[in-house]
Amino acid sequence: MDYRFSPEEEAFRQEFISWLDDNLPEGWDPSRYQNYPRDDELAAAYRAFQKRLFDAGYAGMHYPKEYGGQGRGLVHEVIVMQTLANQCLELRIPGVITFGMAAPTILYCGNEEQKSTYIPRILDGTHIWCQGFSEPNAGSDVVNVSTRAVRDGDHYIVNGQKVWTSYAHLADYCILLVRTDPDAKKHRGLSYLLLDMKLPGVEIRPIKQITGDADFNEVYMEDVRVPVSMRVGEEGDGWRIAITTLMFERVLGDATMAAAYERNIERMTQMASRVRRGGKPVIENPVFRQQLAQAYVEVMVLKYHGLRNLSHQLQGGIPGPEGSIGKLLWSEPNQRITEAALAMQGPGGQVMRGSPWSIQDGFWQYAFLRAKGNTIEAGTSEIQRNIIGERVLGLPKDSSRAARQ
Amino acid sequence: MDYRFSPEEEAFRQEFISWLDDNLPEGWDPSRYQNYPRDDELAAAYRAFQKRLFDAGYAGMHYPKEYGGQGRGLVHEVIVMQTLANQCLELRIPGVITFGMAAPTILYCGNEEQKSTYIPRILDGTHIWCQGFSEPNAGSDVVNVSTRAVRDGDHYIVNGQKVWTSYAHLADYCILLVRTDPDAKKHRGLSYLLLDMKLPGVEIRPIKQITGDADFNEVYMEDVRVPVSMRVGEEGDGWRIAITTLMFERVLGDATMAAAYERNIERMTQMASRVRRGGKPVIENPVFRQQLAQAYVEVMVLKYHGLRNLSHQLQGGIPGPEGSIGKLLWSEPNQRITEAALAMQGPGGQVMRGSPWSIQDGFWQYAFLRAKGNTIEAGTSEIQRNIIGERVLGLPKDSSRAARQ
Amino acid sequence: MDIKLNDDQLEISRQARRFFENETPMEYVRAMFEDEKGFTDEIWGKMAELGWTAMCIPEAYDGLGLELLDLAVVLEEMGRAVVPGPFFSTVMLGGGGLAEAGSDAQKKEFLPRLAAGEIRGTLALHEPDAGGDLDYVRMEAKAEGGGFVLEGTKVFVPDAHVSDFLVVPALAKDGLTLFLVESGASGLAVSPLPTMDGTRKLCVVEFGGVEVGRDAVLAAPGQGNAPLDRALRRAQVGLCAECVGGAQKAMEVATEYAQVRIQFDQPIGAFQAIKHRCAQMYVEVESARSILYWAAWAQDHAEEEAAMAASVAKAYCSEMFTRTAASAIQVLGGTGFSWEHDIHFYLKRAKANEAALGDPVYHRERIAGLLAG
Amino acid sequence: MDIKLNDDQLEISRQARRFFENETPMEYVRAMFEDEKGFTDEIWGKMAELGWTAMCIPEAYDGLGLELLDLAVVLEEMGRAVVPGPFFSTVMLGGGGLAEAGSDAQKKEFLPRLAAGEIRGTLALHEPDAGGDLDYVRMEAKAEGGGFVLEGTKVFVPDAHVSDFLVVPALAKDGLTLFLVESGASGLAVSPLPTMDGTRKLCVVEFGGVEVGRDAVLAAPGQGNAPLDRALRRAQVGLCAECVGGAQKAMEVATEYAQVRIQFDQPIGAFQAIKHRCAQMYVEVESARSILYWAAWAQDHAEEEAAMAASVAKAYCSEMFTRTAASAIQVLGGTGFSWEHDIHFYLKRAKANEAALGDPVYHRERIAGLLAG
Repeated sequence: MDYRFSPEEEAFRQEFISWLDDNLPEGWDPSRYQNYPRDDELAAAYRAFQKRLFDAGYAGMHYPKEYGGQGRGLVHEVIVMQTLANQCLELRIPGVITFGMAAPTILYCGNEEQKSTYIPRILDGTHIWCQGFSEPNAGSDVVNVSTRAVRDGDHYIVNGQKVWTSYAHLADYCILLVRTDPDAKKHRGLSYLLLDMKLPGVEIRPIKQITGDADFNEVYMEDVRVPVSMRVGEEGDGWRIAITTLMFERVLGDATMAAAYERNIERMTQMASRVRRGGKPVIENPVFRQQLAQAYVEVMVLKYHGLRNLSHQLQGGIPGPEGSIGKLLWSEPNQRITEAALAMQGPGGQVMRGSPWSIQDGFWQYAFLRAKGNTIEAGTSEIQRNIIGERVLGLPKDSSRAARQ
Repeated sequence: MDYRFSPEEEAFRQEFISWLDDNLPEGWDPSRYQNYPRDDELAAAYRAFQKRLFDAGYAGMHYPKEYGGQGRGLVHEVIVMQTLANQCLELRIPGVITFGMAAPTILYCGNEEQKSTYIPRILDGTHIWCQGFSEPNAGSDVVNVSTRAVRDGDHYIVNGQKVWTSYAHLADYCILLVRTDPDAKKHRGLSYLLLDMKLPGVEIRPIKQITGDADFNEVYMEDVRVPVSMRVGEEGDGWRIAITTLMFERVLGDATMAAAYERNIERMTQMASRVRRGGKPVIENPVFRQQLAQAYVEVMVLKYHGLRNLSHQLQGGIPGPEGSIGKLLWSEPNQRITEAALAMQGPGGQVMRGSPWSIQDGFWQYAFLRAKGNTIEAGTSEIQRNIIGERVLGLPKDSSRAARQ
Repeated sequence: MDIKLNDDQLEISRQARRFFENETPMEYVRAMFEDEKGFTDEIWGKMAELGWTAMCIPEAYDGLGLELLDLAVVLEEMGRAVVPGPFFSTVMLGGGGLAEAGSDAQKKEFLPRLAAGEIRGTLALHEPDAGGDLDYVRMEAKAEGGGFVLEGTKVFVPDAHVSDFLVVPALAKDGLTLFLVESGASGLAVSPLPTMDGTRKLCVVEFGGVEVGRDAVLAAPGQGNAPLDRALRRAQVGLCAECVGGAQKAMEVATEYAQVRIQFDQPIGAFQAIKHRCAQMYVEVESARSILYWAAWAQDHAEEEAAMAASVAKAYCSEMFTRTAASAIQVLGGTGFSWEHDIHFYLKRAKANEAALGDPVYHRERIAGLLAG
Repeated sequence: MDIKLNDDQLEISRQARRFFENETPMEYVRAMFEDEKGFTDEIWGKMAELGWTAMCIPEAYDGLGLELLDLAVVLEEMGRAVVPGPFFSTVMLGGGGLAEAGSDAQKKEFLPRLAAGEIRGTLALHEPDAGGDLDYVRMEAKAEGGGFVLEGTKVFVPDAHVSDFLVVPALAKDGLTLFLVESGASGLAVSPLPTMDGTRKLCVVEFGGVEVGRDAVLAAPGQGNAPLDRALRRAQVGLCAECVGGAQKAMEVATEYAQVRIQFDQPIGAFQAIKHRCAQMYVEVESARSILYWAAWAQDHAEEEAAMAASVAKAYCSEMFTRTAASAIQVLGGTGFSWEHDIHFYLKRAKANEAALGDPVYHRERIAGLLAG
């Protein structure tokens, strides 16, 4: 067993760290939790920074060279992702769907034309993608898609509504799950389209979240004409594509979260050293020391469980439903960790960013509120535990869901 | 609003406390958690002490005088129960089913002969009762009773097996749920019998629990002839009798538990003052102070929620499914409280009773293990939450259970 | 023994619920959440007219002389409707501090006007290094001339920006002393903070050598602890009433949603993961209500258990509200995470209430101290 | 990066599982739970024959010179089968202490016999006032003549009743010192304690003026901390391996029961309350295994993170085992509460492991210390 990177990998990591030192955007301030409070600025910064990564040979480490990638292994990708998550997570946020879902789907399931058209423009920061899976009546019941795509010659006419489409207002394209066969059983009638967000009939309405930001959107589609050439895979194959390609990229997501959370523990430790309670630094209080330690323990669980999965996959292991563990390990602890951080601050934990009395620029206040979405987005905790219970442990479905199959 | 007893009630309480001071069994040692480690000794002590209560006019405070009771109100009963729970809970244990289930069922649903025969002998300590509801395949699914009672003239011939029959080996009688009509829907074919444990064909086998004690039993019945006169209510009425009569006595159970737990908090506080950690009394450690306080908070919740329910019932309120709260409030906190007590003791928490190194005579070690049954016995926590979700909040049954109705 | 609301209290409760439904609907809450002042004079006036500002003020000072429990009934409904504005600060903190610590003359001067809703007050307790610890007061009150000079900073002072007076604990030579500082005092600077819960504004109050006369001393030098403690205990219980009302509403919202939201062809409330979550909310809300009633009653009728009851209630009810609001969001799913849905106002109020007036860690430490004797 | 058991380790694991299934079935565990000695010489001999007592002893002392992870694989299987007896004490505590602190001569004298299974040893660390705090050692070692005199009491010493030697931390004039005390030493009294987990006996060891020579000093006076710490860390990780194995078994037992136990006409595993409970067990067991591997690897290969890893593992794995065993009992219902079912042995071992070698509160405090720097 070996937890270390190989000497070559470690050298690459050091090289990338020092490259990054010199190449963060001008004026980048690591002490702020948001360098770009405005979404359009953030998107612009993302595109510019991604271009810089691309030009320097750090974009798409594990993507084939023919599509603009570096043709290296998953480890190199992890090294880049973790370093970025640790140093400048904010700059990665507009690319979460783009790299986490759109690019791998196109790479693994797209045709040659789709691959050569879209992947290079993802890697060089030209395109941002969003995801159109959720609908008002298709939340946890993901297959309950009612957005219709009706074939009309070499186009589909798409009508329907998607919700919780993150960064749709900044995105150039959308990966879209649509119903092409209303008569087939729920998951069989779905197809997977690539949607140009600038097509006529696409309307975007922002959804403001409890944080006060509007990272998500509703996307309305009215008679949108999508070329058939923009379909990924066969008609009716949408569901399979949607669930399988994602699993391969999950280890990258888990590694990214672990790196970001390790950074948060450093942040929490600093905070606890500065914030006082009863006149003394919180970090001297045994009760809160327990909370800090517990937060660290949970982050280590995420980190080392993630590395073990990654190693499994590096050695050719096929990721399966047990990947649901990772989702639970980053979502639920994040709620506990951000709660603990607010608790350490006492009534000072009420102050949001923008005041001399803000603690760490209001990072934890935002993080606490944002974390409430973690157990809902990307498959609720309840759904993850269903998956583990049924697909890993082999427990029976409840009779109502069993009856649908 | 008033939380105080009336002057008359308070006077009664003081009178009972001082009576109790003089009337506890000879050699009673309140510092031991078990004065009678042997079941037969405990049963004998229970009977003798109950007789003493009866003779002094403290047995069955709220039972009618004609059946040997005192004809007073529920408050007086609560006062007696709470005082006993606080001072000598051990002496009450063999009577839990007798007073909690058998006596009220006979009183509210029995006929005149049953009432005048059995209630006086319960109140004076002559009879101990046990409960035969659970069966190997009727755990949470309580109505799945398969013990059969077939009518044969003025007798029923009973065949079947009961499990988790507490104190059956000490009991004189058993309240027994049997199936008299195998064709009726599950809960409709049940009847309620009073079983003399000395009848031929009744066999008792002890079940040893994780504590090492054997408070529970399996009861096997083979062609046991139970007179029809021993049936409570009508044939087929067993389920209704089983669930409704209990609710009225629940407030007494909750009040008893609250009094016992308050005593346990005192015990925990003493323990934390004596046991040391890193050379200093545990009670000086802020982390364990939080745990002690949290334990106290949970006991106060049980106490004051119980009093509120009691008051509601004193004023003519009908207890309903929300009584499930009380079950959850004594079972789950007890697991947390006993865990906390062991945690305070560090590795010393491993020592059971019977050693100079035992802490508080091994009380918490026994309590910790015993508490693991609390969320299972008398309706699991899962069942209680089903009841609250469905019968209090009106949420739908899951489809499989709905289909059975 | 008689543990239920009496007919008067039930009527107060009904009246309050009607009032808040009609007068402070969620549109009002949303507007005030973003508003700098945080309430309208119109609503304030109506609340005073209903007598709510006068409830716990003795009749001798033109109040109604009611019990804390009567007021708690109103506060429960205010919590249910996350009503914004300085009612709590004025009645429980400014008014409470004055009522517990003031001399007859001081009470005569201020309480009748407070009862009538003409003036507002608050309590400037927290100092920057106090954190969640309520006992940490270090601001010095220097005796000078016949009076005192206050120098220092108080933080997280609720509604100071719209208060006419502040009750200010500070250390004089003889120990903890309470001062009444009018908001026009020279050297006093109030600035609002950007807080998570916009329905109860918190301010920083800077005392740049604020001079006050002898007549501004509420509790005699060194005698501040007992009345401050009594006022805080009552306020803590008041906050618990808000928590119970807010959590009740969050539970109802989640349960209703669980009945109508269909996934996998059935209401999500049929799934145990959701059903048991709703059941747990119900268990905890009812438990908290039982503790609240006891704690409110004890403040007026059982001095020997009043401190314990207030801390038990504050530790339990405030954490319960946070858990329940967060749990409701989970039941509501994406909907609950949107600004458009009202539930987030409950989560934010819950966190504010948890941190205010001694956080749960503080109160558990206090409980342990009382138990350890 | 290569984070998986290698083929040798997998083979060790399979061999160990087979051995425990055949040689130490639950009937053996039950008998030894009640037995005063707690194991049979036959089983002990067979385990030594398989080389398990020799695994982590350097080849220079007739050991196999394997890594902690190799041994952890065996310990995981021992945990899975709640194997009773002094294997852990001998290998991780007595052997570990000796290997870390002993001189070459001392190791030459004891380790080959320990590797061969001929002698057993343990660690007498805890003192009556220590509680869960591992750092509290106050027993004095008085220099006298050429040696030392030990006077005092050590408690909760695993398997001292069947040990040939004890590693004993005590305070000499120069600071913490480790002594090797042979069990025949005059003035030494060992008495077993009635403990919850009968599969690992704990003893009280009284030192009534035990005289030891200079050659009994393992670590030089004042130099005891570092080797003791290293030995403890390795032992903590070893305990975590047991926890993971035990929890894995508890999870499997619960899950299998959930598949076959019918209530309301369906397997109880179809109900989310049960299904999600089982899923949570799986999540935690796999999480713990990931932490265990890291911690075991770090002891041999990454000194800079070895202390942190051991404390993270001990805090997480031991609490996880307790939670999982308790959760399994809940799934099993009444069956799980009976002595007849085996699950209670797992709960008891879990609580014993949680309390042993620094409890979770101790390890979290240690983690905080390492983080705070």
